[in-house]
Amino acid sequence: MAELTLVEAVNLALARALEIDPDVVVFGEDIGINGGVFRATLGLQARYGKERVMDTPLSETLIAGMAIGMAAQGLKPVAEIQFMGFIYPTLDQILSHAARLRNRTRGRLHCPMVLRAPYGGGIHAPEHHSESTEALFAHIPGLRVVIPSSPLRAYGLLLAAIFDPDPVIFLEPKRIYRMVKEAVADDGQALPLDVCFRLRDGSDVTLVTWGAMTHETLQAADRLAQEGISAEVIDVATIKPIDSATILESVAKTGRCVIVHEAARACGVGAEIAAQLAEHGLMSLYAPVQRVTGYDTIMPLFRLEQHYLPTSARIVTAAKRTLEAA
Amino acid sequence: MAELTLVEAVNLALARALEIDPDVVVFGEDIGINGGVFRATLGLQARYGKERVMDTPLSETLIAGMAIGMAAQGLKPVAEIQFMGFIYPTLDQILSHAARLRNRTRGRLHCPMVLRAPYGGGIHAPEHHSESTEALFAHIPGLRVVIPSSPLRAYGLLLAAIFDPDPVIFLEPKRIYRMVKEAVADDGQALPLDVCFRLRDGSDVTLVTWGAMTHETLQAADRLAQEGISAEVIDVATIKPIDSATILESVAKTGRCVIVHEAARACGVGAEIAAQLAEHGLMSLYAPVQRVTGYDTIMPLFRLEQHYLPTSARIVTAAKRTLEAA
Amino acid sequence: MARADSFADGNSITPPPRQFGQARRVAHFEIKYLQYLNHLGEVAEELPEFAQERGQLLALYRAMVLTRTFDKKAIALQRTGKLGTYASSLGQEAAAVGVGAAMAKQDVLLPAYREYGAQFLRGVSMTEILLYWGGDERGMNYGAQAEDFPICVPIATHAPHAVGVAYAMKLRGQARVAVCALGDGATSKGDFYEAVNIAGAWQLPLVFIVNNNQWAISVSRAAQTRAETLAQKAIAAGIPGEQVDGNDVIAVRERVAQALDTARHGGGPRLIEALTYRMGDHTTADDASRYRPGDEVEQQRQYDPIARLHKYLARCGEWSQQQDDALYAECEAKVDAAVKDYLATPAVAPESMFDYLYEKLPVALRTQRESLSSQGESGNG
Amino acid sequence: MARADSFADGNSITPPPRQFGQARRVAHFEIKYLQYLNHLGEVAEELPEFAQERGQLLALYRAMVLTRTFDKKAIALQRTGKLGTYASSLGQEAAAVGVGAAMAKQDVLLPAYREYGAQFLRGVSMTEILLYWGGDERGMNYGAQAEDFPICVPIATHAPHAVGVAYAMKLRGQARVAVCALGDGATSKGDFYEAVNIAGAWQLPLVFIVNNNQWAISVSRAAQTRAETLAQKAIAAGIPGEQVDGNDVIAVRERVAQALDTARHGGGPRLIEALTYRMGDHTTADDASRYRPGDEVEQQRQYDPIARLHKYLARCGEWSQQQDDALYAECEAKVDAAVKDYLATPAVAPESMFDYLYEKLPVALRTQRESLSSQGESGNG
Ligand SMILES: Cc1ncc(C[n+]2csc(CCOP(=O)(O)OP(=O)(O)O)c2C)c(N)n1
Ligand SMILES: Cc1ncc(C[n+]2csc(CCOP(=O)(O)OP(=O)(O)O)c2C)c(N)n1
Ligand SMILES: [Mg+2]
Ligand SMILES: [Mg+2]
Repeated sequence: MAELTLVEAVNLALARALEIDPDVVVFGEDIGINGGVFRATLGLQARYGKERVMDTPLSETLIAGMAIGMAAQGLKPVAEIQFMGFIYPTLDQILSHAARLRNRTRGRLHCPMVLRAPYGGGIHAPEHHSESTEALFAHIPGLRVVIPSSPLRAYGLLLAAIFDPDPVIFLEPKRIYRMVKEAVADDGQALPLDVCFRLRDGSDVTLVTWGAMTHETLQAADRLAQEGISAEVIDVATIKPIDSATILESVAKTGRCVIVHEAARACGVGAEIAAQLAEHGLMSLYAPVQRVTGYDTIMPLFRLEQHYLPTSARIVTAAKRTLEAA
Repeated sequence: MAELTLVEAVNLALARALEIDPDVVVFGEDIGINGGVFRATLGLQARYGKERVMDTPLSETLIAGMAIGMAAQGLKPVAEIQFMGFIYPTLDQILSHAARLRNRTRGRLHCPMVLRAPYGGGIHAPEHHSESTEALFAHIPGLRVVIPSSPLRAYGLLLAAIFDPDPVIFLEPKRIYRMVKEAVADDGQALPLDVCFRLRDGSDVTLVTWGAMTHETLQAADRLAQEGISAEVIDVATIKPIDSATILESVAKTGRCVIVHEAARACGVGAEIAAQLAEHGLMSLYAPVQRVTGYDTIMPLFRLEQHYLPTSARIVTAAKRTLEAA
Repeated sequence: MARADSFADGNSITPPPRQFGQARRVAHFEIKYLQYLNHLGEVAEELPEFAQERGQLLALYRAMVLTRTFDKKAIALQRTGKLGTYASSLGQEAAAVGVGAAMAKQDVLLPAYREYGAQFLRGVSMTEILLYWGGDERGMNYGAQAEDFPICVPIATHAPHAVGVAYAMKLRGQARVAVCALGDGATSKGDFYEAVNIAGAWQLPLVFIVNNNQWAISVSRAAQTRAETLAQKAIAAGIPGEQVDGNDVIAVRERVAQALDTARHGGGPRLIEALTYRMGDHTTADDASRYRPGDEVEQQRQYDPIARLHKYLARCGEWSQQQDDALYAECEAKVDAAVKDYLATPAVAPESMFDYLYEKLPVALRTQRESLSSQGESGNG
Repeated sequence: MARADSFADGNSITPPPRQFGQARRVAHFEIKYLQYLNHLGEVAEELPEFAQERGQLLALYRAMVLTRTFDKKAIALQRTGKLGTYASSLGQEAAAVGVGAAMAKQDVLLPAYREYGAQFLRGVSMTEILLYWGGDERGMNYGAQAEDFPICVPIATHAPHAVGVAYAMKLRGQARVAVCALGDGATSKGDFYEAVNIAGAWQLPLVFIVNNNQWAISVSRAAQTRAETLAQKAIAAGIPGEQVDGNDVIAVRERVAQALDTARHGGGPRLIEALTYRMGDHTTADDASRYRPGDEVEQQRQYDPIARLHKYLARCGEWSQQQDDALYAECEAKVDAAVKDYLATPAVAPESMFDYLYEKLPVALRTQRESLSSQGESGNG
């Protein structure tokens, strides 16, 4: 069983999908001979041919729209948007069509497509290359938005996304593309969508997060543990639809909740989680919910990005604040 | 002082702006001789000329992008998107450029543009003509999102938006375009942005809403009053950035909050408001926050739209639930 | 069309030409226009083979008459509050029927919203179209047409879908073609351009029909673009583009059939601009007299596609007034039956808005569905 | 170009042509290519007036040498960790310098990200460009260039901005022109098309420069589109389009000046495709050897824009090796000074991320700004 990074696990899942299902096609800008700018599609064109693994012209609207047409014909398109900063031209196609095709045709046509994009900051990238705007997609009915935070989950969730009969936005936290390795069995096994993953059990406070921030959050949990505070860590993974039951259950146990995300705070996905707590978990809350997030500013160019990104220190502070309040 | 409908007040504000400032230009699809499909721009081209009031080709991305270029040159463009369902191709321009121009040039260039669009359901319109996706824009740093809910506020807020030095998405609740008339003085006076409007004082429960739903919410407040329940009604008006202080203050007084919006619930703007309460208002809440919203489904075609849209009955029920919980 | 350019037909790059000389012509293009029957119903060009057969022409005629009969009825239904906003195809019947008649069953049509004439020929029922404009999603679940796309309201957004459909056909080696119909206004949108461009680059089995009815609501064809023809939009993509008289059903049928044949056999995409005219308001919610001179519409009446073919058939002595009356009566009856079905369609359950969102309703949405079921009293909180 | 079509130049609609005849040609177009100096530095075409003046040519030469010197230094800075990802303009200096030299001060440039040669001529400082790629927004606050747009990363999204800029100029009756530069890859994007189309429809003072360097990262020019030339993208918009040898600074300067002159005097927009070649990697984060044959790059060396003009100047006896050495030394010194300024630029305050978001920081954001100030310990909750 190979020890793989997250981006290698993505590559492996793509290869597995192409291997087992002739309906799978992979495309995007620079994903062919170049293997994608992060090498997520490395070697796929050589192995599966230019008909199934193809470079597109520089047309994001088209990439998304074309995937819809393919999906309606029963292909399983897996399209790459090179960076999340260039995903916005796809929004119309995703919202107006991909997410609606099944509903508007009462199931006659449906849309088993995946739109992959690396997202998030922290890699010293140029302007528009460090975006975390998952909340835009998380608001869209009919869609799934899935974010892996480890090599194993990248492999299993991507396979699940590809073989799911409905459209999935699959956001890959590029800051942790190569941060850790995990043994990943190439067994073609999908992980479940629509459920949170409990990464760590705890009893004093629930830390809820996803994507690259799981890293800082787990670090924070470690540091809290050192101070005798037991933090439960939940990786939401599917942020649309959200498995609030798991989160509510955890907070029912701990009575405290810190939500961590990299995206801007206002109307971020953290708001939805906090809202669920205010609606359905109010009586179990011992302390105000805390959100540790990016600021409601534009993600700064890289000189300041570390000031923008939540840190484990901030998470620890917020967690302690929930404990003080009690 | 003329008694005007909301759409007439929009028209009046546009005319006033064109009149007092030669830098104001108005454009969009069918806004010229046709006066816009809702007649919001009626007569403007005849009065202010084809150079300042112009029909564009059918290109929404362009409409938004062009506004940015004009704004950078010191014009005050007011662009119309015919229906919110066709606004999505503008998102890239709005998010990547309009909202960032000032920040990325450190103030050298800025973007005093307005993008107007009628939004919301309930008028028996065709597919894609009944959208309420204001949350997408409310997540974007650097942007303002403003929604009037009466003729007076339409006039005053639109003038404020046009003369604000930063970009504004101005969403017009088309269901109430002609629902009520109000006396509107054409005095060129802007209303303040970034603040909520308290439409009704109350002490038992706070009802927070915006847009066409203010109508159902005020109705609900009336019905509650008949049962001896005193509801405070807040029209958020500027949903980005949100004036949470006013909402928190009200809930500090009433201890109960019902948030009403037409948009889908998950990651809607109501989530942000509930989250603020969970963070900063927890100790004043006597009861779980309630959200009365559209479902997390696709806005159905018109046969079912009444089943989707929140009603005053639902609001009343939710308000009573907050009172039971206490 | 134009020079063999090594940039354009391979992955290798050769340097730009460097010889001495004056500004050289490196590419040239032309756009052609075709019409078979002129507006008087006279043969303007030797008729294509299919049009020598009476049966074929009559089938086209019938389809146009049915479409127009449907259209009138739909408008009447809207006026009496039994239908929502409706987009009429009055005057554009030939452009739609010609396309529908040229297509093979296994092809896929991606229509805008005025192609009823094509949709009916492909098996979409009149009842379905009425349900759609009647505000009911079931109108997009075409019972006898599994693969065609439903009507597309956000302009030109279906052009990229057509690319994906055509790609799937090509990948699977099928002898099928995707046909994407859109309006003159639609040609101003980036989606349209991106789709045409890649159809060229990838030589997809894809035919674009631009129904140039001279107006996009109140914005005239001239205001959309300075391009002399819309057919020349194809040049930007390096694919063939041409104009046909869109009110001449023979020309539409013939040129679309040609394009389909080429595309079906690996010859790549084509763009056909059908010159026609929107005789009615944009939709029932529109009032074209606000922006369009009445005499323009009057003048256009002489080019009517149905009258034209009728004249030709009559002149050939193949079609009596009696036969014509019978046809109209038959169409009326069909439309009436469809309207009856439409009006008798049982109401749709409100919960259905949850039932086709995903293949399986996510757990997270179950409570919402339940609260809708028990609505009214209990609210949707 | 092409017939006078009544659809295209007025608001009135006349019916499509109806005469008898064969498929008629209704429009035709051609694309021309121009080069003055061939790659050997020989005169391929009688030089335009400005190029008769030694001073003018030398100015172009200097600007190209400065740009290349800057480019080398920037790459070196990136390699040593003193700069972020950087996009080189190696090999494309003529296409940028020709544009910058042709533009008037009052015009507005909307660049992509390889037009340093044009930006420097317009007053953008090398320090600013370094700050930008060094991850600092202050690099877009051009001190000596108030109105030009900053570098644009999301491909082709600045084309609509150029439309707005040009519209403002036209509305105000100014004799100014907007110039939008973009790459071959950018021509596949809808934004580009929508902008070119409206520039035509509205006859805006707007010149599009397509820097066709044959690659969009790893995607070749041929893979972007089947169009034989990128210049013909203009035909879709009914505006003039042409090719120039983009490595011939004289041709670029001359044709852009012509286009500006036309546009400035109400003659409408133009699209110029400059044929050039990206000699380096896409950016410092790219490795072009993964996808591009080395011999292609080798072969392209002979077309180098700087060597070419140098040969011509030398042949004319107007430029000695000594002078050349002095020029290079002078450019090195300038670049070094800019680098020094760049490295010495004081750090930016983290709170600055709040300070240019809006004209006035909304009250709702004050707490966030404060929490950033007191960060570290207190968190940003
Ligand atoms: C993207 C988008 N923008 C605006 C609209 C509103 N709208 C509906 S039809 C129409 C005009 C379409 O013109 P054209 O493409 O010529 O088709 P026609 O209606 O003439 O058949 C407009 C602007 C829309 N449906 N979609
Ligand atoms: C909308 C968008 N999609 C993708 C990218 C990533 N990207 C950066 S440059 C580039 C290629 C651009 O090619 P071209 O327009 O030819 O310009 P060049 O880099 O060759 O100068 C791509 C795909 C981007 N910046 N913007
Ligand atoms: Mg039209
Ligand atoms: Mg390029």
